Amino acid sequence: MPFIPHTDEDIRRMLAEVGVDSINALFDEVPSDLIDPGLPGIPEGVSEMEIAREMNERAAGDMLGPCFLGAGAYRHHVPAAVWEITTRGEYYSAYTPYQAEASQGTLQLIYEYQSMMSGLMGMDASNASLYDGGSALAEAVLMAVRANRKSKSGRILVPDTVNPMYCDATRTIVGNQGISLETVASNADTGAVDVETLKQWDGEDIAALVIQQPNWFGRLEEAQALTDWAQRNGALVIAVVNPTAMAVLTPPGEWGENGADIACGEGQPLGIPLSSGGPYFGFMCCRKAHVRQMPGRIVGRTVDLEGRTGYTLTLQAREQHIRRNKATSNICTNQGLMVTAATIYLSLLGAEGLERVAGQCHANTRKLTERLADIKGVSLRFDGPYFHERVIELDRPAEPVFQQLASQGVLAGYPLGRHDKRLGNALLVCATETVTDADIDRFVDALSHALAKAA
Amino acid sequence: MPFIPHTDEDIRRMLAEVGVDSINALFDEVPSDLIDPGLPGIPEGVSEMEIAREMNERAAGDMLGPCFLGAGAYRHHVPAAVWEITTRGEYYSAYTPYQAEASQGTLQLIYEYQSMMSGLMGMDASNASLYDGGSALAEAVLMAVRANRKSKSGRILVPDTVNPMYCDATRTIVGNQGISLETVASNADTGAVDVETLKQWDGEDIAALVIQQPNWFGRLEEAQALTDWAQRNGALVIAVVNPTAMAVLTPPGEWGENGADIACGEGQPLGIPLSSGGPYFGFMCCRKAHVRQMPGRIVGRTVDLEGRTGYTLTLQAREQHIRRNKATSNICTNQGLMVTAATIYLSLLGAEGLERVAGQCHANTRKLTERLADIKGVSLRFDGPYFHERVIELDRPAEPVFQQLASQGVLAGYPLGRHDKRLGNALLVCATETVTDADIDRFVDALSHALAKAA
Amino acid sequence: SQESLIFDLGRSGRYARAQAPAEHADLADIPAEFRRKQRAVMPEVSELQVVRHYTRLSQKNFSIDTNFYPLGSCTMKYNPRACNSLAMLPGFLDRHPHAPDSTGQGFLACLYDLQEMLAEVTGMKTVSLAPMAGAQGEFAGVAMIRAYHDARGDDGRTEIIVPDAAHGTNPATAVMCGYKVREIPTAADGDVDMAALKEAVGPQTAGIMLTNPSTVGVFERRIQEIATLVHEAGGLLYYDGANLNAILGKVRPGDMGFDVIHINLHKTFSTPHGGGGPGAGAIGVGERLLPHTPIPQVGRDNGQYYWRTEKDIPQTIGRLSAFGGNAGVLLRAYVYARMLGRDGMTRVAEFATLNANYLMTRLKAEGFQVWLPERRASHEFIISLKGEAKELGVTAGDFAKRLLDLGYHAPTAYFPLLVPECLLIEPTETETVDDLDGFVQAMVTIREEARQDKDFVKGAPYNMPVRRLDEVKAAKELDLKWQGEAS
Amino acid sequence: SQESLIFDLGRSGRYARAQAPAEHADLADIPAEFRRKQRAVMPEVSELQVVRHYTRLSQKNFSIDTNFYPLGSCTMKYNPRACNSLAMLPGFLDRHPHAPDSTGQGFLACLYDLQEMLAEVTGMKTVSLAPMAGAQGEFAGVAMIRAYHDARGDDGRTEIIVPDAAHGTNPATAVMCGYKVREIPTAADGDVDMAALKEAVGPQTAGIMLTNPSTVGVFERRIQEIATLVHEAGGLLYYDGANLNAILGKVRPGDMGFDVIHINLHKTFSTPHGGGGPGAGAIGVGERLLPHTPIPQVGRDNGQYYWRTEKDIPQTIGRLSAFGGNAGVLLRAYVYARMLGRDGMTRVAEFATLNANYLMTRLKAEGFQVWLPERRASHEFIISLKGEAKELGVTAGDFAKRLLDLGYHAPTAYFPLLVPECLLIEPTETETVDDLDGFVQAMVTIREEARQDKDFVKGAPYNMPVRRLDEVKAAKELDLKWQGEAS
Repeated sequence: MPFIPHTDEDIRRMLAEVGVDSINALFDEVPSDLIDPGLPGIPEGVSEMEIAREMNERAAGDMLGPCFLGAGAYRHHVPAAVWEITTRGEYYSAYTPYQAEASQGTLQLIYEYQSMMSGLMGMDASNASLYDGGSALAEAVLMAVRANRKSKSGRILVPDTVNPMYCDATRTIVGNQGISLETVASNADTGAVDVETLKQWDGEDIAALVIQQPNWFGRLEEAQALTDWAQRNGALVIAVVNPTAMAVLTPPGEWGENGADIACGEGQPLGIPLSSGGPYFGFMCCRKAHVRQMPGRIVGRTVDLEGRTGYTLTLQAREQHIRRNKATSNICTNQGLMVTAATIYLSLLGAEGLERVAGQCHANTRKLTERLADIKGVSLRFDGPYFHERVIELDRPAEPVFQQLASQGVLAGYPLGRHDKRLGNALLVCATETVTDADIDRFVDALSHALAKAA
Repeated sequence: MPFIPHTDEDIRRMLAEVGVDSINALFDEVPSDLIDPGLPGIPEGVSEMEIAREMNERAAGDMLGPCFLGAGAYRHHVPAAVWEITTRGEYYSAYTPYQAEASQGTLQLIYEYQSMMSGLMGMDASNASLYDGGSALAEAVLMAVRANRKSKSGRILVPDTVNPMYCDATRTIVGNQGISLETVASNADTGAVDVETLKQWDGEDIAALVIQQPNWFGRLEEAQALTDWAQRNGALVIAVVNPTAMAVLTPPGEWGENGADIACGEGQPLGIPLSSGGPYFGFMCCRKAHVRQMPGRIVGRTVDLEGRTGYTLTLQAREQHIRRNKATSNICTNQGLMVTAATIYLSLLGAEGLERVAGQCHANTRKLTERLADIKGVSLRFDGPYFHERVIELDRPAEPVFQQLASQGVLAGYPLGRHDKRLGNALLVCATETVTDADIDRFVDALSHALAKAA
Repeated sequence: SQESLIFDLGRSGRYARAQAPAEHADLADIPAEFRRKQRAVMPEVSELQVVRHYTRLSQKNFSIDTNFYPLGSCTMKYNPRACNSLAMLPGFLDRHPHAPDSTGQGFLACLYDLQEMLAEVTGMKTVSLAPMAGAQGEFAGVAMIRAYHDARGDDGRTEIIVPDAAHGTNPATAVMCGYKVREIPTAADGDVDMAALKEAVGPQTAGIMLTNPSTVGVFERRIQEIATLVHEAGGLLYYDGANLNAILGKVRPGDMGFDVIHINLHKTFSTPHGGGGPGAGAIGVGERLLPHTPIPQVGRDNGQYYWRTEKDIPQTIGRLSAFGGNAGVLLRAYVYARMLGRDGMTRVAEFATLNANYLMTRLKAEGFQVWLPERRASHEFIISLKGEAKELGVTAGDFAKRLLDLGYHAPTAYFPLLVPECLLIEPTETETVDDLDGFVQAMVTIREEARQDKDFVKGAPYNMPVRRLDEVKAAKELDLKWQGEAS
Repeated sequence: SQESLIFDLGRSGRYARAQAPAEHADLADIPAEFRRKQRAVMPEVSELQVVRHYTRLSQKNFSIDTNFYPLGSCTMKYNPRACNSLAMLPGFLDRHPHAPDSTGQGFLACLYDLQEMLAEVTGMKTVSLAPMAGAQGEFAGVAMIRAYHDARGDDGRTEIIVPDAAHGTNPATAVMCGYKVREIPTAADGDVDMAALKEAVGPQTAGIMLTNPSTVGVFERRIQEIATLVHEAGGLLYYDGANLNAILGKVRPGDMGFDVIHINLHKTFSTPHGGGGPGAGAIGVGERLLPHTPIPQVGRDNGQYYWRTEKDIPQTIGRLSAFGGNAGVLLRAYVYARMLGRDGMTRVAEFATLNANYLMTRLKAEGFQVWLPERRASHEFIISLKGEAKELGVTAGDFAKRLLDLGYHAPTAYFPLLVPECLLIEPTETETVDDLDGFVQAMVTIREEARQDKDFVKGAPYNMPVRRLDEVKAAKELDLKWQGEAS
């Protein structure tokens, strides 16, 4: 009986106390035609040793070489201290900190996390996390609709430069609440939104404009002008940003005259391993005025009976366990352990370290794309400033080239044709600080060879 | 400045307080011709990310297939809980528990370890570890010479069935103290010591007899009779045992009429990874009468000022930091963290679990050697009972076969010819509980192929 | 002792230098207008300071690894450490989510096998691992119910029926899916009030959300009758898997008649709660809802594993996140499920139930008022301290706080809402009978302390890092981030 | 709160079932006379019980990761976590020590590179990583000195000279190598008493064991003179590397004239102390002793790494353990050395020295009596509380215990033996100036407390898991193992 401590003697004693003859008797309220279905499709249990062997074999089979894939998840160096501490039992096996006195470790950590994220985003407040970047955008849209009391339309403007997976998730989540996502077409030459394009919505009732920075193509949007346009038109601004980038780029809190209203995004770059797609965490920050519309856990600092500083979950009246069908969201469990890791990561790096990481990522991507552009059959796709990710255009469809290079151990970027047929020849490439010159050489060689043959 | 927290401002403030202009001024007592040698042979520092990449590459290059090597170090399943807890900072980064009040965690753990090892060995007392099995035998020899007050000879009988590396280490360590190790030849057919052989020392002044169980060849010695012979002749008995085996074999405390005097050995099988040879730990237990002659740390249970139970290092008067040149040993730091792991390992397994592990190891080795013996060109070398390790004899020198199979990813046992030319064709093989039937098939196939060619 | 904020430990210019590139890269190609003007407010500390600070903070937490944690409805059982270490093998950790399926067969195989096992143990047709928490699983389930009716053009169904004892996520989820919530009462015997249910069910019923065993800790005996009633009215049944641990392998929601189920893998499959996540809310799908299964889902074809997308499930409700769900959590659940195996799963339910019934019996014998004393406890049960509140002046909340002092995490207090002064107690199968006895003794001790001096109990806790906190101040004078003040 | 013994948590028949084979193997081929009759006394507990027990116990320890730990002579600096995780990569962990060199080139390359770096930074000709702790390194060093004299037939050398302030291991080691110990005093200025040394040195001198900086925390200024003196008399110089952190990269023992040196990698190279090991006591060997280098040692030939054995070093003193030393510790040291690099090593010495001198200056300014106030501190220094003992009645030991209450691990007390009521304080380079200031404040606070109420200080500690322990009882009524009593 793995993980069950009961000895035969324990069982006898317990059954006697309860006054039944067998454990099965405890299930006598279950209709008899339902009980004990048998589970032929489930294999016999194995020991830890056996499953360890299997998992080691499976994991070893999955190993791979250099990674030039980004597109929403980034391979960064994760300091060893991050996960050695995060997986301490006291963080790993604790529940949501409802009993504040017995959870000051987690609570103070979240308060520190909120402070760091607010600082990084230049915003007033942060929550304690959402599931991931995609669902964070969905929550931000719902929040914007609640918070923008002047708007009744439920109309959200979403440029086509926003991560398409985020848009998909948002559509799934907000689709049944009378909200419409309207696409703003970007400039095909620059891969960014022209403020001019927005003029067609001048004077209309728009709840919010979404701005992703850097955008899906790695391009920098004119966030200042876009923000000003939106706020002048009564729309809130939802910023979707890469947190690493915020070490060097203008943070949402400083966009336009007043700053963005909500900032959200994917927290994975902050110390979370790629891990085949999760768990990551979504972050969300907002202006003070909107705090009570923010979904998810929020921790506040207060004092105890003796006047000592302490931390507690606060504004719980927004949440589902109190407010039920009037809650700001149905979110309950969020991504606590990921926040623990991110908090430790940010503490290690600080603003200075994060700047260096961001800078190195950008420099590596610049170096990479300059090298790639020298290959016959490769060009750079969009003009204008970018950050740490960039689109290259091949002389043939990108998807087969991507698959071919993957079989040679090189993850050659993201084939953008998956979401837009017009970009069928394009690859979104990224070289983080983990990429070496030798990695770049390998990519350049592999791509050169692949393109040397006739398309 | 990795790991150094000083900011420029900190440095200025500190230098001002000390009253010097520069850090170099703090070295003004060092003769000027010695200072700042420059270190051209040492490379520039690298970041954690860079060294992580290198270590991952180096470790990956070392990976290997099934292991039929034992010969003093055994691949057992190590439960994940063992090292996840052992590497907690509070164990990992603590010092030797001199300040008892601030070290109750480590001290209680050692007391529990002592209890477990005493129980496993059937002995009265245990110390808190020595370096490894080899140096533990050396310390046991020194201890026996001290403890056997009737003997003045410093003569120790060591059968040739004792691990030869242990004998080498012991010779190095005790060689300058007037102690002689005299070899007892084993029976060439059985690979074990005949009690008859010892008769040649009847009536002589012998300080101690060493008995390894199971012995270097995996064979079981007649420990009962050997012990009785030794003690009747005024010699102490030093048992060298595999702790896993003690779950199923008669423990030293029950050998002969009175039990062995000292039990020692290699603790690695108890939750310590193979790790290319270390760190492991040596264990040592003894009878109550000899406790004050035992080297190394010992923890005792006592009470505090308020009568509460507490734990502390005790009998420190034996040790070098108190007794200096009269100490029982120069040992200071031992293998604390390994003891932590072993204590957790033994707690998880308990007597029942350890019995199952030992049983499975033995059954696997039996299965393996029966399969191997069916191969043309392979025979079993020694008659008589064995435990979990066994000698096979090839029709040709074993060393080249071992190297050849290793290049195919199979560690085919230990070539005994390295220590005894007469065993040039012999391999000492072992199959622990981690070995699967598929692993055995692979070994059998590889060996069959290797021997199919003419020698 | 008080632990400074990490910010207060810092000094300008300090950071963990081993952790970042040695040099600043040139960013001149990014025009100044896009560049950050002022450094973000961040900690400025050394690596040792970080390690020490967060190690010390961790010690201020109760956790399964340090304390008995009988938090009702949360299934705080042992999280095997192997699940953690095996899910964090480099081959899994370093894999990019956009890497091709061909390079991740080991990873995908684990997920596929997990899907199969979960489908089998819940009696459902298929499983999607996409939802990232129980609440997202709930959302997916109700969204699928809506997609089902929509696909049939059955657009008059506007209501979701929810028992009054349900978890708060249930009504919140129904609203997120555009439904009105119709609450029905719990009968005196703990089961759903059938008369009220019959009255509530009708052509406007999209579905019903049930937890079984319910949040009052008993098995809903007329579940088959309920299923028939709802199905006949054209509605569907949603199973909230929060309490699945109570019946794992003993009874299957699919056999009860449920059309969709979410499974909190961080409860029943023992992945860590992590101080508030990440969870995983896998969805089990019955025949009716198969076309609407959320994506992605792992498929298998000719021995090759691959991600199924909208191409394979054109009527899917869609994607719930940017990638494929909380993969690392799913790997942990897979390892756990494999170690349990067929018999192990059934034993989870059996021993969780044994522990709960034993603890309930013992508390009852000590004079505590058990809610629904005539019923079997499932894996959890309720006691009401209404009597103690009235006679001694100490509330369920006071007991909860004093338990912390005695080394026990408090049970869930004041939920479900319909039981006054209640504690919802879930011991789980991984605790020993001795620890259960210790908990009983602690409850008796506190009652005795209250008899001697109720203010003493009301002042608890005393031995925690802080005493009771001023929550009103926390909510009124919002202090949500460090503002640069000295410590 | 008190933590039960693991044995007292057990019940007959319980164990962590996921951790052992499901079945009992048949052992009938082993005759009964060899088989154990009765099960060993062992804990009988579940996996959760084990995890909880040892997690809770761990919290009762002070450690570098939780507290400032200025333990003189022990160099309790930050142990980078990467050193741990990278040394525990599966490729290293699963490698059998008897596996052929050809399959372990990555592992051997790390050791080889470490040998090279250590030789360079100490100024020695070669390095052997075989010794498993400082004391074994010492043993190896003195054994090599003996082998050197023996090889030359110079058998009248019977004495090893050791300063009175030396670590206890020094005289103990000399005796293990069959030498008599000749103690020489420390002069008032903290250096070796040269007159006494000159008198002690002679044809009977096998060698001298020195720590430099010495255990009184100052650099031995006449080291070159000492080396010449001893060498001219035919003796050799042994360098005890306990204090190497103070001079790493700034001054090299080889340049001072030492013939052999041990390096406590668990001090200077920041491998963990582990609550008492494992350490590693690498040996640096000068020209004279090269033929006697202990085995095994890693060699390199044509780009291939291999273990050098007695075949390669026929006059070796031999092997010190069954295998090749504490490999995992060596990997940690290698990672650390690489992260430091050339400049980083030098900075270790510089900032360890800066911290010690700053702390010494601050304590002196607060009125504490610094031993050798006219000297520079090395990486550590001594204060004597003789004045406080006399005037206030509180001893160095009392200060040490009260420091625990205030969150500081006590410095080394009553060592070296020649300084009355002393504390030997080593802050290390990884602590911040703020933490040093905090320590000064704590010392001032304790002295003030003693002025108010000396018995209060003498009763410390109060906030630890236990108060002062009865060590006499511990030694007299030996209780060294659990005997089956109830808890």
